[in-house]
Amino acid sequence: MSMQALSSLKIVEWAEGVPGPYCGKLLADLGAEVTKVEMPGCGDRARKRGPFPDDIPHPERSGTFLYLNTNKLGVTLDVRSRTGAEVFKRLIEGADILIENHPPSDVARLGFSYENLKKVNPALVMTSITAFGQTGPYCDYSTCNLVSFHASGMAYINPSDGVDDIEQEPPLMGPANQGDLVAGLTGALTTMSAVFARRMTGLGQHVDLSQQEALVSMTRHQLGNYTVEQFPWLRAKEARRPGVSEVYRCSNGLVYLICNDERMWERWVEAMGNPEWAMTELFADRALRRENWDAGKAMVEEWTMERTVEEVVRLAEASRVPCKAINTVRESVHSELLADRGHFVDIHHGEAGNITYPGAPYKLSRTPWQVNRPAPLLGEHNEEVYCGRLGFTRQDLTVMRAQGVI
Amino acid sequence: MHELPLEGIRVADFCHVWAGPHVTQWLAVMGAEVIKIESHLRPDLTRSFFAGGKTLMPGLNQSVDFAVLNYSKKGCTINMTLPRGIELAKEIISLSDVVTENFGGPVMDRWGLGYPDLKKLRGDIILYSGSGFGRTGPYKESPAYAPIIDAFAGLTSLNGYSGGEPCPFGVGGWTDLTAAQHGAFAILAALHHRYRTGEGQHIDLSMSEVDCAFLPDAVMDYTMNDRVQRPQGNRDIAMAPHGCYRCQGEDNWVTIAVSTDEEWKAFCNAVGNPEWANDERFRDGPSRWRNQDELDQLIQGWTRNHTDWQAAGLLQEAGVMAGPSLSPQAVVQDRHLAEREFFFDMEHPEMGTVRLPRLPLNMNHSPFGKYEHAPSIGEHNDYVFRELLKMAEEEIAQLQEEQVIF
Amino acid sequence: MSTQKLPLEGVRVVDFTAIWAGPHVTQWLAVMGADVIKIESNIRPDAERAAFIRTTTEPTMSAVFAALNYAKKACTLNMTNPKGRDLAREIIKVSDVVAENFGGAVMDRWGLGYPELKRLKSDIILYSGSGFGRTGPYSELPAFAGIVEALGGMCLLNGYLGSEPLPMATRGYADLTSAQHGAYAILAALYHRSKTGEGQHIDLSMTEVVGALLPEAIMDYTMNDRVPRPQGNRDVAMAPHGCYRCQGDDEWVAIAISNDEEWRAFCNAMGNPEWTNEDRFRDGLSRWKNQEELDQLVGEWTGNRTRFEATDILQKAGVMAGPSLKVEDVAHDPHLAERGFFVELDQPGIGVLPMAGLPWKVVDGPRGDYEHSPALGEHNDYVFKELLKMSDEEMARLQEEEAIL
Amino acid sequence: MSGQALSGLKVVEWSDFVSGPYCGKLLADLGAEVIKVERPGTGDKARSYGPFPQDIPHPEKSGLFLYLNTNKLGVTLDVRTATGAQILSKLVEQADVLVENNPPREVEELGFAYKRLSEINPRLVMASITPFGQTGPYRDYRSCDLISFNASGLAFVNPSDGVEDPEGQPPLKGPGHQGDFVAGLSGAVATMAAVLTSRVTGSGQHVDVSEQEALASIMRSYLGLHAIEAMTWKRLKGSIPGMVSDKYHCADGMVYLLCGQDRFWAQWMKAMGDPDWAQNELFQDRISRRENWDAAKAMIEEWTRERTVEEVVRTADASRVPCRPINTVKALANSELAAARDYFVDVDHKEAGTVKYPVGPFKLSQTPWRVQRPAPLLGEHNEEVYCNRLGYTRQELTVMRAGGVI
Repeated sequence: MSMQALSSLKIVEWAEGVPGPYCGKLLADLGAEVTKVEMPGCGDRARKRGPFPDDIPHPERSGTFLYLNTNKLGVTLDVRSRTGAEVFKRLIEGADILIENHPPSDVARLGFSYENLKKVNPALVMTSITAFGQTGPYCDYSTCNLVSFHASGMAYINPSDGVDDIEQEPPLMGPANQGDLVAGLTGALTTMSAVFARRMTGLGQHVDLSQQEALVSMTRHQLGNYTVEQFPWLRAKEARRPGVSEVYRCSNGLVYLICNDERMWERWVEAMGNPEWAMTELFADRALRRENWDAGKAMVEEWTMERTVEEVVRLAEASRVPCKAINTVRESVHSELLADRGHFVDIHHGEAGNITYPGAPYKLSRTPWQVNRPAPLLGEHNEEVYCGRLGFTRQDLTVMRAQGVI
Repeated sequence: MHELPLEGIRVADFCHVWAGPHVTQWLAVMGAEVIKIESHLRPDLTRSFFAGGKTLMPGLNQSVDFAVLNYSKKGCTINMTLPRGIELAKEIISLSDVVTENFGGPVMDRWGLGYPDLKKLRGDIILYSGSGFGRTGPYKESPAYAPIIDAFAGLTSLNGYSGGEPCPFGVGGWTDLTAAQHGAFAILAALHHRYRTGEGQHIDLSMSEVDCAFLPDAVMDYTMNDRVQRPQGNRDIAMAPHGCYRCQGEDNWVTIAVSTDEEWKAFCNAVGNPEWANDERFRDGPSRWRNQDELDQLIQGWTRNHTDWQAAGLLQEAGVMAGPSLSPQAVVQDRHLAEREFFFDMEHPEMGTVRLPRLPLNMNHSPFGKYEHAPSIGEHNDYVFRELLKMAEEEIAQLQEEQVIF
Repeated sequence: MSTQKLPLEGVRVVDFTAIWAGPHVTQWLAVMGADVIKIESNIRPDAERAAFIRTTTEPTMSAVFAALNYAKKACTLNMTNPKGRDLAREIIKVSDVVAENFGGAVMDRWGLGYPELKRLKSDIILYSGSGFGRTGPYSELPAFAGIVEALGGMCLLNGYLGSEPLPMATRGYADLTSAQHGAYAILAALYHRSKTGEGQHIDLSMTEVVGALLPEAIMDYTMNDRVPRPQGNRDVAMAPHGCYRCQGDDEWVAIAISNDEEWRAFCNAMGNPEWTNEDRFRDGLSRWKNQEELDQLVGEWTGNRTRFEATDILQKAGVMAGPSLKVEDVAHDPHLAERGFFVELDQPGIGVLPMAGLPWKVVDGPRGDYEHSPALGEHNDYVFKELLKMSDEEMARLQEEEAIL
Repeated sequence: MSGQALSGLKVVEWSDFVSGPYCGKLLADLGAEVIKVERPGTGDKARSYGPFPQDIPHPEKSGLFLYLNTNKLGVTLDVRTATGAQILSKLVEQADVLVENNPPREVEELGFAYKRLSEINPRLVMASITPFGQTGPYRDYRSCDLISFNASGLAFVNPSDGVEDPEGQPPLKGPGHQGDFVAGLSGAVATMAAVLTSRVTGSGQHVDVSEQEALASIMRSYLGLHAIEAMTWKRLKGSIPGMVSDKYHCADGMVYLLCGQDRFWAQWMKAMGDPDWAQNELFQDRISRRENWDAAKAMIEEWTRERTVEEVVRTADASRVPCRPINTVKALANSELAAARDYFVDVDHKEAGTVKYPVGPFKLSQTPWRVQRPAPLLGEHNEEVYCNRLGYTRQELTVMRAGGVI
């Protein structure tokens, strides 16, 4: 196992669902030793969520869980029991980082506030990924991907297109777990910054990540335009998409095509064979085009409808106009591109068998992303961690198990 | 005052538009000295973006998009089309730790600034390359436009209302920003590795892979079960109710998610319809899930008579996940974000006082990081050429003459 | 009401069993309504009829016998006499189950092995209970509970921490647990017969029953090659988990705490004495590791209360606790009384006495057939006249020939 | 499958730990189809109790659980949820027998009182195995093996021998979980009786098994002696009538030998070579022998101490005096007896591997005891039972899993 970028970091992940675990995954996949603490019995709630092979639910076969927990050590621990709390503190003593995503009040009640934990380990970086952060009037609100996504303004401006009467439709949550994953990603980022700060001060920090903020900052462009230009973001279609980037129907599917600056427009018109309509005053410049775009789009689509997705994409790319087919996951998994990049990796898991997983979206030339172990079985590393590292005896182990502590 | 994590780290930043600048945005706020390299020949595209707000044609230094993506950076202008310009860039790079770029193709190679060349300039250099489809593979020359990538990678096919058409993601530049944060994280990991080993490396990030990383459940449902998922709107694979409901007022919405029978009972009591809990159709999770349409009807009947905040407050009181669906403008007014100082006023030489969102970076319960206004084009030429490269007045004048510094 | 029908009504059992392990099998069958015909003779009565502890005037009746043979019928057959064995065959022909627990292959020697029985009645069910099984090296050896408990490993597990092996004081523990396994196997065989018409031979080994009741120890050995030792009243995880002295003469209360919540409840119930806050008892693992001290302190608390006070206080607090009852306490336990566990039997020669019933209770269902235990040969008339339809002369002759004896 | 005594009998085991599961095991090992219902997550409590291979706790590797649950189908179900309750009802509807060992009050509160279940399925035999039964003042007492064993009088008269000062020692519970086993056993007998009845009458019954009674009935001879001879017992050494020490030390171990009774006494004295002391008046009949037993035992032990266990046993066997070595389970497992009787069978289990299990303690010539399948993994047969038998779809399975119902 070649040295990895984060090999020296020891992390305790007391988190479940998506945000915390994705944060932990990002660190683990680059070599950090992440010890995942799960509730005895049910474990991480992601274990309950599909997809499952053949749709037969099984705690060790949740696609979501398998993906989010690669490269981690897994232990079970009921931190609410007194023994559990003691064991937890011993884990913290030896850790560089604690990732947690529990309601601040719960954390405090259990005695794991940063103030307490830093007494145990002053160098500890504690990253708390919560719905609305550690402070503020909503800090104890409970949330899920849906609520956070909508609380960020993103659902409001989604979707951009493809709906006829947007105002009749409610604001729209992004697909899958976008909101949770962004929170986890931002958590990894802010965690690393605390790791650097610690290099200088030798002291840990409490990273307070609000999922709402993580998501809100994804709309920084809209926010800026509102705060600075008082440009109100309405859900009315016409009010929304500057430029003429659109979905176009082709004879056998949909493409997405962008031609929002002059040069692209010219190249695109040329690619379409300089149709007369395009030469008219209505489309002379960007501002005009936007005003008259309904007409414009109709014309373009008339043209694309006569052609296949492949043709349109080829023609567009030939004239350096950004354009791609609107793919399903299947096409993207089988795309020449991702195959060529070796993006998808097959991982063998004791319970789930061989499955193809998405890899990392980046390649580090010297310290590659790698899968050293699949997601842990529930409590798989209890013995390794509790006996091997914390020095408990196996008898302690059996007692703690029977007491439901692990 | 905290010491900033990346103090002492210098970044030579060739990034432009969205995906790149957001990477260095994070580095800058974390304290790195980010030197943005543009020129009047090739200013960052976002300098000419406009949202359709009050200033229709903003000057190069007045673009909001640029302002929210480039604060805390320094700007200098170098004409990279001239050999001498490339020389200057090399001099800056040899004084830097990280080089970042997100060109539509191997521009760096053409300039003789590929990773092998950079390594010669500085053995431990870290080069970050962000692109739509990766620096290797068949599309390595394709320009990166988020919506195109989303279409290609399958994100678009999953975004939308159930049964409806796929909707391009309304959050302009969504994938630019998620990719950027993955990029920033990878850079921090590489820096961590460099601190321990003195080794630099090349980071090659592909935005299309970022999409896959964010669609693991859909991807694995396909790789495990050969199933192609479709848009599910605001619905969840298990929770019901789980949706966004219309409230009093114009285009006001509240989201509600119920995950257990207990929460359901709490919900029914909170909305003053305890009898719903005994309704056969809704008595338990699966029944509710099966009868979501009727359920959503009923709930909307209730939300209709409340404002989004009333509804959210009422339900959160009862321990039910709920929150308003905020528009960007509502986000700006949100009292919670206000209390957490998520928006800050920044003096901008040409735009005056602008209120911008900061990054979701909080340490020990307070906002954290370096926040300075985005640089006007070439604003820090003096600093860069005189202080950093120790060039004499005449030399600088000479280079300006020759349009090398331009 | 149909549910009042006893499950084994119409099932006849020829019962050659004696002492404890056998009779307790047929006792279950009898109470469940089977017509159990106990076969003895004056030359070979059930040894327990003469159990040494006795105040009864009745020579062939003892408390122990009475506790193990109620609801059965008894007849006397001299099995050493060919005619006696023929009579047995006659009875078997009109029966469904034959039960025996001889120390060896006695039935075979009598020509009443399973093959012969099958010929007499093809769907017959033969139950053979023995200490070591009807096959294998010890098939001819006599067995007693203590012996099989020793052999089966129970002695070496029963006892206080580090103590010597302690045979289970409850004489016949292995007898009675084996008997119930036997009764169960017979019911299963009857069920099979009711579906297929097939009978069969049941060969039960008491030694194996002991093993069946010690799976943790056996699996620990087969998995870890470890030989577990006596653990006294301790549990592998609970602490406190023990039996504590109370006020009064040799009176005790058993207490078990399985988690922190119960511990808190326990401490509150005791009025939170100082020591309950000590670190060594702070959490489950610590408590388990410091059991000696813990037991000491708990004992001090129970010492000032009667076992019933202690039980009451703790159960009210939701803590597992109960008095350690003496035999006479059990006999007068209000709970057992209210549930009608004891049945009043009018035992000729002894009088009306409350006998321990069987732990077989059907809600709103039949109470079971509880009749007094039979005197030796009490039902000869029923068996020979009613069942075998013999004339008085015939019967007289057979008595003469000492076939009926 | 066919040819087993109880094949065709459908049993639902809603039981935890030892008593109910042993009852279920007795039925399953003879061919009944036993569907074991475990709570999702932790499952049966026995899974948390050892022994575990190498003492590493693992929910699928508990020796106690593996032994107690051979031949059963395993499903997970939270009967406290509305859906869970519905499903249990469905299972009961199709079953001949329900074996449960839950607190009576809980069973009623959950709506599973026999009254209600018999409306769903009039043929149902419901066996309730609880510490103190369904009625009486102690019915709601919380209990475990220790409590029940003590409540039955067994602990008080245990041990018989080997303790110097019994009064100084507390009453003693039996090894392992004797109380729970005896209760489960009594439950199996009573259950079969009810099954036979319902075959005739077509209607079921509620079997009420009290562990206290099951154990007290083991005390029947004591209770008889108390009732008839008004005997009471003290724990003073030798004060328990009928209790004499039959344990003898040999040169290399101990034997248990019975020679008190007349028929054995003569044989044994002969075997020892008719020692003079044996002629003594003190030992002429069993009554006097019993009074002077300590003396007798001392003399006999003098003889046995000079011989090995093996010699003593051989001598005893030769003279048909009951005698066996006092064995460890190890000695039992390795005994020629166990081998000759095939008392141990290798069972292969997916998680625990191949381990030796004790077989049923009786052999049925026509319908042998058999291991059709090892103990179920937690929820192993959810799909088989819920989809194939109850007709739920896999999607509903997924929803129920996510909802924590299964």
